[in-house]
Amino acid sequence: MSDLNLDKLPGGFKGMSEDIGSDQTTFKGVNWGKAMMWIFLLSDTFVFSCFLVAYMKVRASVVEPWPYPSEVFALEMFGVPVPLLLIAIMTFVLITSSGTMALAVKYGYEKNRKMCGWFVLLTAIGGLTFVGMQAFEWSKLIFHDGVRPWGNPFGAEQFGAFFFMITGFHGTHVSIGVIFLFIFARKVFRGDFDTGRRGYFTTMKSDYVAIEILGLYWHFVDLVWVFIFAFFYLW
Amino acid sequence: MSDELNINKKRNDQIKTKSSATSGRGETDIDYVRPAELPEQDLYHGHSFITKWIFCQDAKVIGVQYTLTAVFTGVVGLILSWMMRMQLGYPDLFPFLTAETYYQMVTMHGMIMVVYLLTALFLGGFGNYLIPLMVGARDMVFPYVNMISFWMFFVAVVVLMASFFVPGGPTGSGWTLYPPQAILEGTPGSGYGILLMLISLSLFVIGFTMGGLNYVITILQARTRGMSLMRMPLTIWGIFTATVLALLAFPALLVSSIMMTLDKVLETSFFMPTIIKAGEALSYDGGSPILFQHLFWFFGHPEVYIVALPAFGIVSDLISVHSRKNIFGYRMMVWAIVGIGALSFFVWAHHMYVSGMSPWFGFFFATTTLIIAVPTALKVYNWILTLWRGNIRINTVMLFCLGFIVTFVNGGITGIFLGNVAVDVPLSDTYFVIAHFHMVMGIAPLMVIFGAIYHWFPLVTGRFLDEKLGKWHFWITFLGAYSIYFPMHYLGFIGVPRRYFEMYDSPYMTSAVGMNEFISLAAFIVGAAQFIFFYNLVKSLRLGKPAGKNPWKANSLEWLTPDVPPTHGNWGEKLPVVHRWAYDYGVPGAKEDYIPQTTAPSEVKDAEVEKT
Amino acid sequence: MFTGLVFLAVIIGSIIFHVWTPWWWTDIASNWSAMDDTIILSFWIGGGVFILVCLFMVYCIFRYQYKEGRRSEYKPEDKKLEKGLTWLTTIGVVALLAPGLVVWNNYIRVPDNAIQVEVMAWQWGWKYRLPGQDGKLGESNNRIISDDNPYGLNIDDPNGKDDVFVESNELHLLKDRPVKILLRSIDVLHNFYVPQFRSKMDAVPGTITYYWFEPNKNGEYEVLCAEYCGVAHYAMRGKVVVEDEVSYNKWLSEQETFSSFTAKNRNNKLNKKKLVKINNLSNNKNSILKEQDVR
Amino acid sequence: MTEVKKEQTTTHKIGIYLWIWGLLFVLSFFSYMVDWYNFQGLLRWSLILFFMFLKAGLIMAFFMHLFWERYALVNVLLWPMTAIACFVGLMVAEGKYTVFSRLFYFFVGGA
Repeated sequence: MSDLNLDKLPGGFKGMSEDIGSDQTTFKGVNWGKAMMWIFLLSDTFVFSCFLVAYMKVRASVVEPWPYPSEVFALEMFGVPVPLLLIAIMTFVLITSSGTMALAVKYGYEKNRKMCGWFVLLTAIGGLTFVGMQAFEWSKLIFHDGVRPWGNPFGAEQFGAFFFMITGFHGTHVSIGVIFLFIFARKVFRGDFDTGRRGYFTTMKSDYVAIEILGLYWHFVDLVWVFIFAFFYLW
Repeated sequence: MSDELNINKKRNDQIKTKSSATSGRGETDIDYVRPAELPEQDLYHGHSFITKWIFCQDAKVIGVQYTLTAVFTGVVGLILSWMMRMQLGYPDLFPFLTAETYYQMVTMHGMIMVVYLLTALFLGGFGNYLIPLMVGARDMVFPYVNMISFWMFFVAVVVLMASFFVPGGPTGSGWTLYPPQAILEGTPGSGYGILLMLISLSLFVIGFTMGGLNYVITILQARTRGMSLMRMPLTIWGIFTATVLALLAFPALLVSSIMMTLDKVLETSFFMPTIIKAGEALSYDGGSPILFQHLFWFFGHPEVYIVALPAFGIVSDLISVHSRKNIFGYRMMVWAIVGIGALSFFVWAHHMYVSGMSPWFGFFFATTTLIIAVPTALKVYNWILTLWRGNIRINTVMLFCLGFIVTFVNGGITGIFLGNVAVDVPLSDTYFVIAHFHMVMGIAPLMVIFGAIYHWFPLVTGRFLDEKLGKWHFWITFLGAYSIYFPMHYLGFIGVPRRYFEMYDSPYMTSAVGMNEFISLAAFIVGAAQFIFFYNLVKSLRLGKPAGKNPWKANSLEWLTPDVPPTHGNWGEKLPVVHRWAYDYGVPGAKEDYIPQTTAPSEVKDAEVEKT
Repeated sequence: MFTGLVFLAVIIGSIIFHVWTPWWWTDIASNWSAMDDTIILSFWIGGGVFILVCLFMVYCIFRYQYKEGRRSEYKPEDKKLEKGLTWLTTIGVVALLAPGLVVWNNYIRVPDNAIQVEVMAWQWGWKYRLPGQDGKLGESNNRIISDDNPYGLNIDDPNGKDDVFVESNELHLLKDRPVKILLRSIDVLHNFYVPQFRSKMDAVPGTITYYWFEPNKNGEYEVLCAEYCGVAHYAMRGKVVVEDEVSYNKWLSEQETFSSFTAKNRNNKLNKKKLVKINNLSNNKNSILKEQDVR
Repeated sequence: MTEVKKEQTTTHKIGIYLWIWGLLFVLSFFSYMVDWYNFQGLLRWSLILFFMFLKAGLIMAFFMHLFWERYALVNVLLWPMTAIACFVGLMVAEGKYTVFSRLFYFFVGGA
């Protein structure tokens, strides 16, 4: 079937020029789905970059003061406002879920059905927690602080607009990820990836590499959060 | 110049078989090609009419579906352009053409032609049909996603067309959709029209991303044995680079669409500063209209190359096949395509020299823009050098290629005018711009599309298109289009601004009345000539001369399928194995004047091939 | 044969059209003849390339038409030729770019003695504001535009007191005196364009843009809007009159200043109230926001 | 979908994941501390960006396995970022220019 042995191929830049000069595949040993996910993520990076660039441009050019996120996103704990507390917790939750996803991928490689399934499920729950906390954060901002997409009591109008748009878009990504995580947890437990059961829509055989692809997506969502955290909450 | 080009001694050191370089055991076997890395692709074969022809997963059918849908929108765009020309040539003659409808037509014509016709036709149509065939794959790597991609596009078209029928009509904000005007009263279709436009664009982007991922991964990861990147036909290089550009540029369009939708629906102020309407301040505050322009052109400029690069690639192949000569400077052509693609992300604001952006950007963008002129010019040189010392078949395909060269060089050079910042100041926003971009990304790519259809129609249907009708079609289209857009530059010199419903009564504009009438007449004729083409398509589908296998004696893989037209799975039992690039025409020592890509070196022992 | 001849005719026809065209630019009336010169330069270089490339193509069509049995030359690349063409093109491009950048550099650097003129664009028309004796325009803000303050001037800014309002489509300019056009829009994008001055720039709501020129020919010129701004875009015209000092000063003295304008309205108490109210913009804004919350 | 033989793909020891995981927690904590101690100005910016890129790099390199991928893929993914960098850089300049022209010519009523 294949005589491709990745360990025998040269690495580094020499390997790169040889890979690019070779026939059949440019990304040696990379599954089609995985390659597709990578390119998709590249495209998605441009989406989020455009959002963040737009945000930076507008924030840099408004003359009204930009609300100070540290105060806006503070949570009252025991009567003391703690800055960015909820955001910090959300960050930790998302990183945790990213870690569990990494382990799920590792067990997926090893075709360890049980461990893989549990870790995927754990990741899904982490993601769900994140979405839940985000819903809490949104409702607090909307109902308690009176932040609206078209204005807010703290300063420049665009604050609310960008906040809801960017975190909303990110939240949508997380939610889609969570749905897929649950679906794939079921698939793993059912043994689809061991039996190569065919997909309902695509009629293609299932494989553990799907877990790795899903993992890429999930880590990307985490990655985007790192940037949002830095640019939106810390700036 | 010709002295330098005298035949050099054969550079035999260039002969380099990848096989011997990588395998170690193949030093003596000149036919050696690395064994397959991947198992055979698993395909879903449709059984019913619906799965075979409607919700079909075969890239070839999807390609045809894309083509037909795109051509349909193109006809709508054509009719719109007729109506515009009616108004411009004979103002006040047609009472149903009000300023509102005129601006709606301008907008829809622009958007349809750029996005829904050219982009969809080149990437969705030609891309789907040709990529798997030309790289030797059985199908796209994700046939199911590919199918969804087409239906997304279809829905996007339906939404777009629906905007003709909503209250207020389609948006009339110009195809650039610049806020604040696009979503404010005073612009036609600022209610439902603009919303449907934005939704349609978003759907298009989503659908296109699905298709685009397919094209990219098929080209990168599903080539057949022996098909290295540097053996791919330039068509594939053009489509590949354009798809990568699209995947990276459409996000900016998606983002700006989303933001503008929010500005419209939720009254956010991303692009909307304080605006006084009828003496009252609207609720917007502090937004930045120029930001939209940056986002739009960060998409919009790569978009120009999304249309142009596939045309470059396809025309290279057509010229090479029909002048029976290898494409001159293949490697430089590839680097030029990739270089133009990469640079196109650093030039966007040359559309905005007089937009009020930071004036210092003028230096940066003028420089990057003119740098792009160098690889583009090289491509032109290589096309005509391919003709040089060739054996040129003057058929309809070649005629369209020649027409492409003339219109493209013309439009490219006026592009240098507009890219050069100080020259752009008097010319921007005038008819010079209109003439420029119609010449370079309207007529020139259309020439390629027609040429490509005349070229590949025998593959798709097994029959030739009628040559005689084809020649009529070409001459009317080429001469007509040239006489529309060449004089139009001079309207720009006079100073007539674009997007003028009527030229009003300015003295220097009224001097152009005669020219406007002439342009309108030419436009009606050129538009009508397209119906010769449609007639030809329909007629030849039934009655055309049967083509048989490889009628043009071409080298590339799409002509080498066991069945013509190719069936689902393309290659029958065995995938082809590629031994050479796609341009071995007129090789000294070979029996025929062409050597198909699948011909093993041992079969043509005497051929003095330079490159593999 | 036929094909080659027609393409040849197209090229020759293009040249003839260019040489004999009755449609050419309007007589220049500003200092930007350098722009015309760069266009002419681009014509020579670009037109030369166009003609050469097309003639070479026509030559190929004549010389290498299909003959049964003939083999085309087999020569995949020619490094030397390609390199030569690259350099040649690069030189041509630099020759076009360099003057362009120099002109642009002049375009964005306004001379110190330029008179500031604010052009205020609205759907669909123009009006203008000139600095008074002090040569300085007062601060402005679109948000406080009202009937009493048609330019939205800051009433506390002393520079604005003597600003001259020109509430008509017609602007007068002094001959041979550079003008810095400050563009302002109250609604959508516009573009203040006089073909004879060659220069243009968009007016963008929410910010101020500028460009400059020096009118050097007396006369009346039509102002066009060159950025699509809605249905009446094509009808958005204005007028610029370039004239000598005497008639200019006469025209200037007929215009109203901000202080005379407000003095006229002073007896109306309601107006004053409005101005005070608008000046407390932040309070005002919060109340707007509260209204929006209800919504 | 094809099955690339997975036998060759090296699986990694669980330790590396846990180690990166811990590191991400620590870095997130540090970047949170930037806010907590209310650093301002250039220091704040450089710290934020430093932690951000470090975290992003760790996630990409180890969680997304880019560290173990072949250079062809890595380069294809990273080079397009120059376009984004250019876009960001120019938009920062543009934002500064806009705010300059706004403050220079407008008075900002009340605020």
